[in-house]
Amino acid sequence: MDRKNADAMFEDFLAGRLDRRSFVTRLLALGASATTTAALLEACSGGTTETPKPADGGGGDGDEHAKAKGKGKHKADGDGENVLPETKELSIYNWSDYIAEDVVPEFEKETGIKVTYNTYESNEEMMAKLQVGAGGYDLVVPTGYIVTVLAAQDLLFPLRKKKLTNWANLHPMFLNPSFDPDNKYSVPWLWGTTGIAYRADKVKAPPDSWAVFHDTQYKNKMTQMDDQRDVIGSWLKFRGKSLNSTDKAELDQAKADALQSKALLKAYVSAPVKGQLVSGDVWIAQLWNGDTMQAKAENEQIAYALPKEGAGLWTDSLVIPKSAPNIRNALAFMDFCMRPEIATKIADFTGYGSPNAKATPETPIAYPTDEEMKRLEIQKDLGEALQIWDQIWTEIKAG
Amino acid sequence: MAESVVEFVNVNKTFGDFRAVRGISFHIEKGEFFSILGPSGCGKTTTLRLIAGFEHPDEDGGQVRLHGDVVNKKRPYERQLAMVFQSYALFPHLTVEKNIAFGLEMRGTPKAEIPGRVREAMDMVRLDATNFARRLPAQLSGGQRQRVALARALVLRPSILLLDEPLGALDLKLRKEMQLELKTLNRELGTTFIYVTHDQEEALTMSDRIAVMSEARIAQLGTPAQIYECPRTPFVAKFIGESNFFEGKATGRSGDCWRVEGSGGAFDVPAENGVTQGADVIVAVRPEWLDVCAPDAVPAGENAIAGTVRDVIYLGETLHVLVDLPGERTVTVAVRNEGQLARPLAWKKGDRAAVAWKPEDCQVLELGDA
Amino acid sequence: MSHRPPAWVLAIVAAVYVFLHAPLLVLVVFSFNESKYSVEWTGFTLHWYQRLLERHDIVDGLVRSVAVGLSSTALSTVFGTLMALALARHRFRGRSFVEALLYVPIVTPEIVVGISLLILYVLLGWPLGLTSITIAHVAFNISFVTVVVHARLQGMDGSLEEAAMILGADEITAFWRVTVPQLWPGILSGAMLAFTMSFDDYVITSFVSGTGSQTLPIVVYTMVRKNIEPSINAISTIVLVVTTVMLIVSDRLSRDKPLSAD
Amino acid sequence: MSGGPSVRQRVLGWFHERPTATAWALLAPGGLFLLVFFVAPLVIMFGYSFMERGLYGGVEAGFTLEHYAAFFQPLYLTILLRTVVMAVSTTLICLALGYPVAYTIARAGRFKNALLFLVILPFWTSFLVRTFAMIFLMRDSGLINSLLVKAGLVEEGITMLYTPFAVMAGLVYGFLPFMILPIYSSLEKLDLTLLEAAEILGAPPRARFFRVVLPLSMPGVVAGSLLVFIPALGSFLSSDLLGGAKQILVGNLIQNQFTSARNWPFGSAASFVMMVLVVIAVGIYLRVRDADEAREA
Repeated sequence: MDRKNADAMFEDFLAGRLDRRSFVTRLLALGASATTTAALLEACSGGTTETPKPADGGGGDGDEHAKAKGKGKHKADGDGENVLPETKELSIYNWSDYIAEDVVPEFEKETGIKVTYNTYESNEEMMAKLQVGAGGYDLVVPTGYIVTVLAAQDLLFPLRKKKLTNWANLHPMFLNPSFDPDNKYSVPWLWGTTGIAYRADKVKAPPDSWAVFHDTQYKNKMTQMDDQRDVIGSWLKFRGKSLNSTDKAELDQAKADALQSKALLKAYVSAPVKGQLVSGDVWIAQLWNGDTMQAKAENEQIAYALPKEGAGLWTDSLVIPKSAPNIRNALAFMDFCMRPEIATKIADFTGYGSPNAKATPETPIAYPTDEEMKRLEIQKDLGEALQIWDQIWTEIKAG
Repeated sequence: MAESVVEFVNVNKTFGDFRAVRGISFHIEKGEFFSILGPSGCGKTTTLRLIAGFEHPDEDGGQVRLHGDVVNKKRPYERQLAMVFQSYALFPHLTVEKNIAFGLEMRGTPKAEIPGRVREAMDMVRLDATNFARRLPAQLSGGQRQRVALARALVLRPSILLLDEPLGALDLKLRKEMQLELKTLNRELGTTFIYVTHDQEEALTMSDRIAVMSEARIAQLGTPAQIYECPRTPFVAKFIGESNFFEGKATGRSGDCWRVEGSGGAFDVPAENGVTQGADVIVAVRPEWLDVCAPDAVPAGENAIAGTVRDVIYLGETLHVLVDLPGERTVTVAVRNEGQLARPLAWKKGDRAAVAWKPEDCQVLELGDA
Repeated sequence: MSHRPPAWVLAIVAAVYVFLHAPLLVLVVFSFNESKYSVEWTGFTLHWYQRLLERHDIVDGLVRSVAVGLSSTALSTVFGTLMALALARHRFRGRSFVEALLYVPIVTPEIVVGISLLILYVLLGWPLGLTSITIAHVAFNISFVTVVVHARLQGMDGSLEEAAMILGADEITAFWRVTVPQLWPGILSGAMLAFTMSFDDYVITSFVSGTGSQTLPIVVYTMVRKNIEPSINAISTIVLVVTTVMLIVSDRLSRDKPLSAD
Repeated sequence: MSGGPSVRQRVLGWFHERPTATAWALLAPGGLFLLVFFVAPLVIMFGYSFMERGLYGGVEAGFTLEHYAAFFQPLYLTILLRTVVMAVSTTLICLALGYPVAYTIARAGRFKNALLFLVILPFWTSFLVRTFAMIFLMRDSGLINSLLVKAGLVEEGITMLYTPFAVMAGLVYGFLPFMILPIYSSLEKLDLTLLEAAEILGAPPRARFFRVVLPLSMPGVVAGSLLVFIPALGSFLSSDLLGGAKQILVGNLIQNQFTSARNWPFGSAASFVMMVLVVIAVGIYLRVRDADEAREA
């Protein structure tokens, strides 16, 4: 047995996926040498500040695994994969409209795995479900800083990168992100920007600044996202500040700007604004580039701008919740989506940027130029400062 | 003594703090038409429900016996009784014949026997089977429902039939008719009827014996004549028929009578009722036992109290002469109507008049019961 | 009484009926409109209904909603009927406590119900899914069923059961032979109410749903949010037609059985 | 019934002798269910409202009143006030529209059932579907506006969607049947000879209505008001979908605390402040109902 397989098993053990006895038994059964075993056990007792507790988040899945094993689906194929149970199911929880329609059927056809696919509309909605610890999801797609939050709560399962044969396809720019150093948990899924979508046929001049949301001539024809990070963030950027600012004075200024624009806004609305852009009820909307592209597919007059003051850049990532019952399949799906042709399909359908270097999507809304890239900033978790943000957001909404 | 089919021995029934029945005892004989009479809330329905088994006596609350067996805890369906409810309680979802057959089915009567028995019961209450058997209760008149309810009870050939104000919802004419029929059925079938009513006239007409209830107790038990003619308490006297009351203190005895001095005048009462010197005495006199006469023409040996005629009321068979007596009391005197057109009554409003009665016609009542 | 309400009252009434029905009617009409965005009538089509068949999330959602609706209705109807029987036919201490308990679900705002249940599930580590949704629906439906059945029981002559018992039926026989047939319309309308509320619930369900448990309202909500094509009109029309039919059927069923002989 | 009692009879007998046990046996399944899955969650939530917030959601042990104190800042009180005003106005509008309808149905003779059915029908239709219908009608390019423009009444569509008007219209649309049905049932019970009595005593129509009909239908009015007020107080979907999320209500505030703000204790505290308002409303209802029952007794 090579050290790598043992490592993997050890990782499982640490993550609470195996109890101590089956870990040791299985190690011995694999024919590990006494020294390796001793070394591992030593590492184990030394390094396990996180000795797995059955009641911990991983407890429930332990049962799941036991069940799966009990069904006799487990095959000892000798290459170390057997530490993960083999099932024929996979549950994906993704943003709505965030995958190409035929990706899942294709994956099902190729692998024989039955996929349950559910969607959500906000990170918070998804997090609430994960915090329950037993949502039953195998793959979720949090936005960058949410990965940090989930990891901090010990809700994620560490990636087994060696199972991801297409890992090399990823563009180095999206690897080792600040929100998840060394991609311990996450595989980049899509990336995009939060800018301004507009109706080229309705506006006098293409908007190039967040200041457009202060422009009285577009009163009642504009919307911003229904999301505190995006709205307050845009006004922080407008004043040349970081969209992760926790400075009270800066936030107060953002609040004043937001309140000024609120009088002109039609609504705070996120993805649903697409239909109204198409119908012309809304002319100018704070929106993601990809959703803008989806709307553009319905109406050619829709265009996209990145404000000159800067905007948000984000990466959404595939992660596996610690409570996932079908980790092996989740990894298989991750790997599947890293194939260039699949990544291309997804990027084409959603209109978002692919982190896949070998993908070749058509991009009706161009990727940001290098110059634009410099203006973009990535959202980080606010930690304790979230309270201040929430207070300010409530004040904006109550104003 | 005849066979007792129902017997109550010092039975008590309490609902929470409310004592519905207090220590009542009586027995009902086989074939008897026994009425329980009283105003609403007196405990008469509770008494019937104790017999039926819907209620059970309190722990240590005496005994209820049916055919000699103590049945305190037996459930209604273990008692082999039949009952006609005030609301009839016909099953609205079942046809007339299915309503009547219900009890037979419950008691395991052979299937083949049932149609005949149903027909027989319908005949008994004079319901036309061809016409009514398939109808639903909603399609019947009040009187017809009443007959179905009766048939449903009688079809079981019960030894005891409980009737809870069964005629209350009928109009006067129908009620009279049914009273007669019930009495006839009672005689012909030999079934014991236990009849609850608040209608004193109905009770007097139909019953062999009546238990008058008041405030959870039996105020008096007896034949209709005993109850009417010798009421034991002011309550019974007031509740059954009309009565005039005279009261005072016993002041002296002379022969068979005690002399009683009241605020409105003195009168004699029979001595046998345990009146003692100085005791408060109250007597009841039925209007028809009173006479009205000129104050100076009172027949010898009769009690008389003088007053003024307040009004004369025409009732058909009789006339009521209302006489105001001293002490702001008005008594009613019933006078036979001998024809107001041919032989009009001499009395009119404002005349001085005395009411008079024979001492033996007044009933000395027990005190302490309003 | 023959007095007609004054004309201005009738005008308000007419306006209210238009207000209640025009939106639904428009929705139905435009589910057959060819145009994808416009409110102009461009021609008749069944295209949006065909689209529904292609969308297995809608079909799955419908199946789940029916499954959750039926099971939660069955449970809450049984529980609620038993509670109503206890309240209507039995004397017991603690009645006011039970009555207060039954009030709680009726007066608690949905959002509080949904969130507090989610907290409970988090604490218990109870997996979110069709079971957790069904439990939630049973919890908020019991009270409504109890109230409806209780009202019917109160309108029902209690001496019917006594009559059955004195005719020889024991409690269980009397219950099945007399009480249930009488109570049936009440139970049915309680069940109808429960099913509709379960079938329609979005707020509470959205908090307690998990993988593979997106019911129809949740799918519809996502579609309403996106608001892009008339498929939503089509699915609304279907829901509308189904509820109308159910309503008419239950109305028929309950009207055939009079409450009492009077 | 010869021989010893059967098991069935013995069981029935056992229960019969213990009426309280019988009642509790009937109550147990539903009652326990309610306690475990309705009351317990509320109690836990109440407990949470006194705990410290967890950084990533959830709670941490501790006891504090700060979340209640926090709620009584002008910011949140404004939101609370706005919510109450909106719920009360929804209730009043529903009353103003619903009473004439209930009154007319109660006197509609043979059309009664049909009219009633037409009120109930939308009530049995999905709330979301009805909300969507409102959006469909009220959008800038929605049906109402396109008809208005076509008729030449306005040049450009009127803004209806994403205004307080839209929220109110949605709430009234959603809850109107809750108002109509209880008023109808109390009016239907009204003894019509009372009106004749009032008439013969010389009361003109207006007086007959205000002195006889209205007081006697008060239980229905109060019950209907309660049934509208409570869900209106807790509503948050309408303000999101029809109000464009511009006007935050207590319902939105609560939802926000459990999702993006990750402040569960504060969300719990806000929930219980709202519950206090609900309890007050129910208290008023019970007083009116009891007074009415006392009068009837």
